[in-house]
Amino acid sequence: MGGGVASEAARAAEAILMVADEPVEPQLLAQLLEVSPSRVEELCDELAATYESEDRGFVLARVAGGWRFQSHPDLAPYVERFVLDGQPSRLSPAALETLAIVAYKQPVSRAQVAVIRGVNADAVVRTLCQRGYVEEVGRDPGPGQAVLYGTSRLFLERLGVDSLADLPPLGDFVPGPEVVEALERGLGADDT
Amino acid sequence: MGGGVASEAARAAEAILMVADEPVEPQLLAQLLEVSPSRVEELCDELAATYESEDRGFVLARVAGGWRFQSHPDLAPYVERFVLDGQPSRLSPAALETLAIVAYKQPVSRAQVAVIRGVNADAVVRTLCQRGYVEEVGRDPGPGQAVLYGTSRLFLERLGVDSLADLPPLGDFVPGPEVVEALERGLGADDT
Amino acid sequence: MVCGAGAPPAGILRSVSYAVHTEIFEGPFDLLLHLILKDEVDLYEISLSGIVDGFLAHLDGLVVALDLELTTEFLVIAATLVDLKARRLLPGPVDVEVDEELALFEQRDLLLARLIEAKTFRDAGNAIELLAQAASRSLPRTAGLEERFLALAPDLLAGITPADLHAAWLRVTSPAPPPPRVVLDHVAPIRVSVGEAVDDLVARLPGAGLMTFRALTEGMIDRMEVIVRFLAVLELYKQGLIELGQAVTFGDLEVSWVGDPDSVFAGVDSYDG
Repeated sequence: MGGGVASEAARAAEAILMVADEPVEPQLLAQLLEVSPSRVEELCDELAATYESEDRGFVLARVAGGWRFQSHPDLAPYVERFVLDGQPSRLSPAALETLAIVAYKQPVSRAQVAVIRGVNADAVVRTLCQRGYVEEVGRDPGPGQAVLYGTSRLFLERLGVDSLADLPPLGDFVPGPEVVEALERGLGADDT
Repeated sequence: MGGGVASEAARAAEAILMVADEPVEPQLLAQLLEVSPSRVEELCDELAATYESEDRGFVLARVAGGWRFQSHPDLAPYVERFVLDGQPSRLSPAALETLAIVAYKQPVSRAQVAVIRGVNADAVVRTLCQRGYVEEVGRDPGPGQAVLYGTSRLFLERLGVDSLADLPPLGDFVPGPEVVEALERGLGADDT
Repeated sequence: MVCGAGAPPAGILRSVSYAVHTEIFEGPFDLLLHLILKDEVDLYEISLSGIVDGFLAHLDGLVVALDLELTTEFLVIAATLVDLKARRLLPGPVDVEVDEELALFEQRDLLLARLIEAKTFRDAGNAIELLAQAASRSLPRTAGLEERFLALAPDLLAGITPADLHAAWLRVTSPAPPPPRVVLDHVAPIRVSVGEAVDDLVARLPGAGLMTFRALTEGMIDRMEVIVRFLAVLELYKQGLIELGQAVTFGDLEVSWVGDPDSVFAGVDSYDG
């Protein structure tokens, strides 16, 4: 890696790409790093070349108009084993409850799910999103603009129903007062 | 990185860790890579040292019982600009104190927390459960079968520590002699 | 927050305003720690009476929306403090009950131990926050599986029916079983309030001359009632409306009205227990 400025920008690019869930467009990187888009392309090309020459197990790839880290294609057999053996093969009861909340209360934020379930649901919602059963459907208009989630087409297909209207009806849900309050508030953070 | 086999295992570890969305336990890595858990620890330590010596913008960290990639703390200003969601809101002093009691006294019931704090702990414990830092870990075998609480894996992740053993010992926080003397004096203990 | 009619004289109002009113304390230990350790005061300037006054003053401020449990905890600690203060004000020949003395020291040691514990966990909580703050400078990678592996991932919904989903919804939204209730019907409710005790004293004391505390608590069986009556006496003393005296050490506490008969009492609201 070069010295000074280039190095700082390259390191910042690595940090951002590491935490990004989606490919990051060069324009956005350029803005965040305060360099030109063409400089971003150079930096990323250099990083990708470095990883390749060092024979790393990951690559920096140009995908869907942006840059992202991904596993090296050579190592797919290991990753496949991880997918098959290292991941849960069925929904836990807790995950199913979270999915039920999203299905029946959509659009709903993660904080609202946490209030209804009484426990944090971030990891479960993330997994459900990654598996494509749940997706972002909008933003809460209130302060904080929390992401709102709903169920996907895939969810309906896998469950074998045509539409949400085919799910068994709700019945009488009588939420506790703190749940009602949380739902009405729209919910940013809740501290006690 | 050495040659041959070591290199393949290290590369496979990098690939798997790149697609994992939570810390990966060494036992699982060992199984997937077909090496011993202690070899996994060596490999990961070596990888972490390599990234550090190369001044990368990411680190391989040992957190909550497993290994994960994360951004380098130096680059927080860039990463914060990139991440829209923002950090989870801060806990109130009451919530922090309760969290400390649960962390150091677990498994512990709400009643036990209330005795230490001198105030009812139900609302605070509920908040900590919703945040996912605290969870039910069992029931008191005695009469009443009170729910017992402990800290979660998310708690360790948020603190960036590998296990509860890595928390500073509680003894570090017992007030020093000057404070105890002040308390004694405050309660008129000196003129006995 | 003012009992009685009309504006109280400025002097009285001023005498009942305390700095501690401006802060909200999470329970009695929090308050007591604050009172004792505030401003890192010189150890040798801490006075028990100052602490007791501050504590009682804060009790005055805690008038509304206090749950029973919290109020009781405050009262018990206030009573212990007042006991300690009374003992300190009146040193002398030890012809008191040894048991009583020992019990008091035990209470004080217990209070001290709980204060140290509260301070320990408060500091541990601060350390946890510092750790979390340091850790928050790094964010984890959570991108997850690349698309090409998703097809391989087991279908988490395999075998799950709409009925299962509905059952999960009902499970999570059905009201929790009611918490076990302790039946208290056989326990006589305690209905005492410092405000009422103050009103009673204000009605009885002017013109009554010297009264003993014993006489003022005559007929009271419940310990809490006596404590509350004592708090009321202290409240009036604090406001300069009564004088307290004691002819002999550990003799009867004597109470006499010295306030302006027309002065309107200000400050105590009820904390029904």
